[in-house]
Amino acid sequence: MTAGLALDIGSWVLMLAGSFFVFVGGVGALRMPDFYTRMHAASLTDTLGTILILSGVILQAGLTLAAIKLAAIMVFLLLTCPTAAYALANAARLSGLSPRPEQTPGKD
Amino acid sequence: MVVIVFEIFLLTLLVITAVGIVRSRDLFSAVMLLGLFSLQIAVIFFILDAADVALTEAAVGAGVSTVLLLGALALTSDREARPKGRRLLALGVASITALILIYASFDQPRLGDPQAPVHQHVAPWYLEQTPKQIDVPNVVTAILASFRGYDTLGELFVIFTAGIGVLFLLADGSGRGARSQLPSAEAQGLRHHLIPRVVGALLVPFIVLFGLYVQFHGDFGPGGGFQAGALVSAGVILYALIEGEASALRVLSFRALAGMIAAGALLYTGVGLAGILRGSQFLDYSVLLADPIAGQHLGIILIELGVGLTVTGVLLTIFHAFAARAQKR
Amino acid sequence: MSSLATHLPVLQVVVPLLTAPLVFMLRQHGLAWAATTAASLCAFAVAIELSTAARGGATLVYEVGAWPAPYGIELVVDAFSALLLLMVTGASVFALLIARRSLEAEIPEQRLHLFYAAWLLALAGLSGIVVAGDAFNIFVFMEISALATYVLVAGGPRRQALPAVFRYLVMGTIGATFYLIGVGLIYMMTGTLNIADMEMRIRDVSDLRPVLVAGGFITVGLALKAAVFPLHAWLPNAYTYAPNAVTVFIAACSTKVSLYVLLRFDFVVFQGNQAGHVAQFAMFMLPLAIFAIVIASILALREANLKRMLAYSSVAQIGYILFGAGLVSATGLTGGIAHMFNHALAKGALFLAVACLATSLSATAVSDLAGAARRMPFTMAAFVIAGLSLIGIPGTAGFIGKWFIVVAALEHGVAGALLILPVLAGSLIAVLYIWRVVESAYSSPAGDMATRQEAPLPMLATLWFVVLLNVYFGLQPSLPLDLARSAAARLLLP
Amino acid sequence: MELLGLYNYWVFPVLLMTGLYAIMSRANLIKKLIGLSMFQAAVFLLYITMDKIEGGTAPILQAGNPEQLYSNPLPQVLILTAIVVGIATLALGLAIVVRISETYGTIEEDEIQGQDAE
Repeated sequence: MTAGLALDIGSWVLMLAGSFFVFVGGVGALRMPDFYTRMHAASLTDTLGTILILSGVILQAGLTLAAIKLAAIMVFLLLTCPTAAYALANAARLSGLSPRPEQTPGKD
Repeated sequence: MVVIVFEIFLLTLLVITAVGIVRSRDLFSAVMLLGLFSLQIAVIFFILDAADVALTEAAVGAGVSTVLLLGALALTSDREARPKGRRLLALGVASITALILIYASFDQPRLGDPQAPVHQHVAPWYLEQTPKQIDVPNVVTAILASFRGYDTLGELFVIFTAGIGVLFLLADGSGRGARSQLPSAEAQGLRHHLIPRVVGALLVPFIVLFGLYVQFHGDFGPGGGFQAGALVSAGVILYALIEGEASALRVLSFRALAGMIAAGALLYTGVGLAGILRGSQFLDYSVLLADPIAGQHLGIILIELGVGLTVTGVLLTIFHAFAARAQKR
Repeated sequence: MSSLATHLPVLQVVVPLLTAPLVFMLRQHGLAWAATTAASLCAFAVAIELSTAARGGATLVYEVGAWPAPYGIELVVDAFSALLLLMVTGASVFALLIARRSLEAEIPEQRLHLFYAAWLLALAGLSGIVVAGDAFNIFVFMEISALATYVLVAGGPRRQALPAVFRYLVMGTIGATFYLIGVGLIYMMTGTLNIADMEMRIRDVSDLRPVLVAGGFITVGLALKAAVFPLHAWLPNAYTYAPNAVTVFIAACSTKVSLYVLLRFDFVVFQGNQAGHVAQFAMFMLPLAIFAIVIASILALREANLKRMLAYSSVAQIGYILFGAGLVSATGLTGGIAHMFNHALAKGALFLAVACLATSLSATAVSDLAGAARRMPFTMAAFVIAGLSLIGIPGTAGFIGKWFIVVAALEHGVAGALLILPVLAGSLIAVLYIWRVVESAYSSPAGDMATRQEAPLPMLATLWFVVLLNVYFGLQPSLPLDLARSAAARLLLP
Repeated sequence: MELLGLYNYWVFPVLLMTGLYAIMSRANLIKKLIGLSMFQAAVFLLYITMDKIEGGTAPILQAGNPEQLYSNPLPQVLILTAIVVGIATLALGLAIVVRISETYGTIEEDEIQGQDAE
C-alpha cells in the first residue's frame, strides 16, 4: 500500500513538474523578443516537459505493455524534438533571418 | 464531465484555428494551420471513442495532405492576392446555412445519449454478431472489411482514381521520362544537413515497421490497410527527402508502384469474385475456407493487404509526380 | 447460367471496376481502347438483361457479402434503375465507338491508357450509384464517378479545360458533401443507412426538424450535381472544354444519375414522414424548372460556341425533367423519367455529330460552320434529325416525354394550361437555336470548305445508328415508357 | 448542461461554413482547396459526434468484460471512407492547380478569367 502511495506521489510530482516546464515554454514562446529566443524557449522546455510527463504516466501504468509503448514514445520524442528544433532554426538561418533581436520585426 | 469540458475547450480551439486559416494571407501558414486543425480534430475523435478515425485523420490530414499541399505550394506560389468582392454574398450564404443546421440541432439527440436511434438500431447488431460471425476484437475492422466491405472496395477505387488522375495530369504517363530528370542538385534532398539526415535515417525503418504493425494488427487494435499505407508512404517520403528522390525511386520505381496499385485493386476485387465462384455472393468471405470464421479472417487479411498496397502505391506515385514536376521547371 | 443471372446487379459494377486496373497496366492505347470497349459492351449486355427482367415487373435485390439488408449493403434494381443503367452503359458504348479516332487527336498517346482507365471508373461509378440500395454507398460511388469525370474533362485539348474542371471539382465536392450531411442527419434520426429501411423508419421519427433539414441538404446537394438551374454554373464550361467523346458520354447520363438519386430521396424516403413533403417539393422545384427552361434556352440562343450552346440546352432539358416530376402525378413523372432517356438519346446524338464535325472542321463557333453541310452532308443530316428530336417533333424520341409532360400539366386545369406556356416557349426557342446551326451549316461555303471530307466511316455509322434510335424510339416508345411508368408508380407509392 | 450536449452540433456548422466562406470568398485556388478540406473535415465531426455513448469506450471488444458499453462503430467506418475520399479529392485538385499555374502563370481565379477573356 505504501509502495503504491509512493509511486503515486512520485508520478504526480513528475507530471506536475512536466506541466510546469511546458507552461513555462508556452510563456516563453509568447514573451520572448525574437524568433530564435522564442524557439529556444519552446523547444527546450517542451522536450524536458513531455519527457517528465511521460515518465509520470509510465509510473502510473506500472509494468504493462502500455508502459513499454510509452517508453518507446519517449525515446522517439527524445530523438525528434531536438532535431525538429534544429531543422527549424537552420531553415530560418538559411532563409536569412538574423539572430539579433533588433533587426527582426516583431511578429504581427 | 471532465471529458466534456476538455472537449469543449478543444472544439473552441478548433474554431479559432479555422478562422485563422481563412484569415491568413500567407498560404504556407494556412497549410501549417490546416495540419494543426487536423491534429486537433483527431484528438477530439479520440475523445469521442473513435480511435481508428483519429489515427487515420492524424496520418492523412496532418501528414499526407500537408505534404501534398506543400508540394503544390512549391510549384505555384505561397502568397495569396488580396481578394476582391463577393465577401458579403459568401458571408450571407454561410451564415444562413449555419443557422439552418443549428436550428435542426435542437431536435437532435444529445451527445452520448444512449436512447439515440443510432444506438438502438443496426449498431447493436454489429456489436453482437461480430464475435459470433467474424471473431475479431475490432468491430470497426469487422464492419469496414466485411459487413460493409463493398464500401471499402469503393474507397479503394476512389484512391485509385485519384492516382490515375494525378498521373494523367502531371506525369507523362510512360513512367520512364520522370527518372531521367531526377539527378539534379535539388533532388539531393537534405544531404548537406547532417543532424536531420542522421536522425531521419534512424527513424525510417521504425516508421515502416510501425506501418506494417498497423497493417497486420488492424483486427485487434486501431489500424488497417489505409492507415498502414499512409504510414509506409510517410516513411518512404522521409527517405526521399533525406537521400534524394532518385534513391527512393531506386527502391520503389514508378513501374513497381504502378504494379502495387493495380495488384491491390485486383486482389480486393479478386477476393470478391472468389465469393461468387465458390457459390455465394460477391465479397462473402465465409466460403473462402471450410470454416466460415477462418474464411472471414483470411478474407479480411487479404483485402486489407490489397488496400495497403494500393494506398502506398498511389500516395507515393502522387508524391513523385509532384516532385518530378518540380525538377522539370 | 441461371446462377450467374442472380449476380447481375453486382457484375454491372464489378466488370468495369475490374477492367480499370488491367487497362491501367496495359499501356498500349489500342489494346486499352479495345478492353474498355469490351467491358462497356459487357456492362451494356448486363443492363439489357436487367431491364428485361425489370420490365417484367421484377425487382432484383442483391446482398453483397451475403449479409442481411440493413446491416450489409444491398443492391436494388427496379424499373427506374434499369432505365438509368441502359442510358449509362449505352452512352458509354456509343461514345467509345467514336472515341478511338476522336481522342487520338486530343490526348497524347502515352497517356491514353490512363484516360481509358478513368473512363471505366466513371462508368463503374455511375452504374454503382444507380444500383446502390444504401445511402452511404451512393456517396462512395458518386465520388468514384465524380473524380473519374474530372479526369476525363481535364483531358480536354484547350487550356480552358483546367479552370473549368477545377470549378466542377469544387462544386461537385460541395454537392456531394451536402448530400453526406443530409444522409448523416437521417442516419442520426433513424439509425439506418439502407434506403428501404429508412423509408420505413422515418415514418416513426417524431422530431421533424433534422429530417426537414436533411431533405433540404440532400435536395440542394444533388441539385448542384445535377446542374439544376441556379446551380448549373459548372456545367457549360465543363461540357464545352471536355474532349468530344467525353462530352457525349457525360452529357447523356451523368447529371441524370444525380437527378435519379434526387427523385428517389424526395419521393421515396421523405414522403413517408413529411405530410405535404411532395407539395413542398413541387412548390420548390416547379419554379426552378420553369426558370431553367426559359432562361437556359435563351442563354443557349445567345451563345456563339456550338458545344456551349448545346450545354445550355442540357440545363434547359433538366428543367423539363424536373417540371414533369414537380407535377407530382403519374403522368408527369412518367413524362419526366421518359424524357431522361429520350433526352440522353437526342443530346448524345447531337454531341456525336459535333465530334464528327470536329474531325475535319476546326470551327467551334456556330457562325463558322458555313459550308459544313456541303463538306459533311451525312453528318449534318444526322445533326438535323437529332435536332428535331431535341426540339420534340412528333416521330422522334424527344416528343414522347414532352407530350406526357404537357398532358400531365393539362390534368391540373387552367393553372396547368398556363404552366404549359414556358414548356412550349422552351421548345420554340430550341427551334431557333437549332435553326441557327442549320442555317449556318447550309449557307454557301467560303473557299476550300466546298470540298467534301466526311468523318471516318465507323464514327459516321455510330452517329447514324444513334440517330435512327431516336426515330425508332419516337415511333415505338414502349421500352422507355414501360419502364418509366412502373418507375413512376413506385415513386408515388405512399 | 442539457444544451452542452449540443455544443458539437453547433461547432460543426460553424466549421462547415468557415470552409464554405473560404471557398466562396477567396480567389486563390489553393486557398479554395484548403477551405474545401475544412468543409469536409467538419462533416467528419458530425458523424463522429453521433457515435459517442455515455460511459462507452472505443468499439474494440474486450474479452472477459461482457458488461462493457461500446460506442457505435458504424459512423467511424463511414468516416474512415470519407477521409479517404477527402484526400483523393485534394490530391486531384492540387494536380489541377499545378497545371493551371503552369499554363496561366497564376493561381488567382480572377486573373485566370481575365486571361481567358482576352
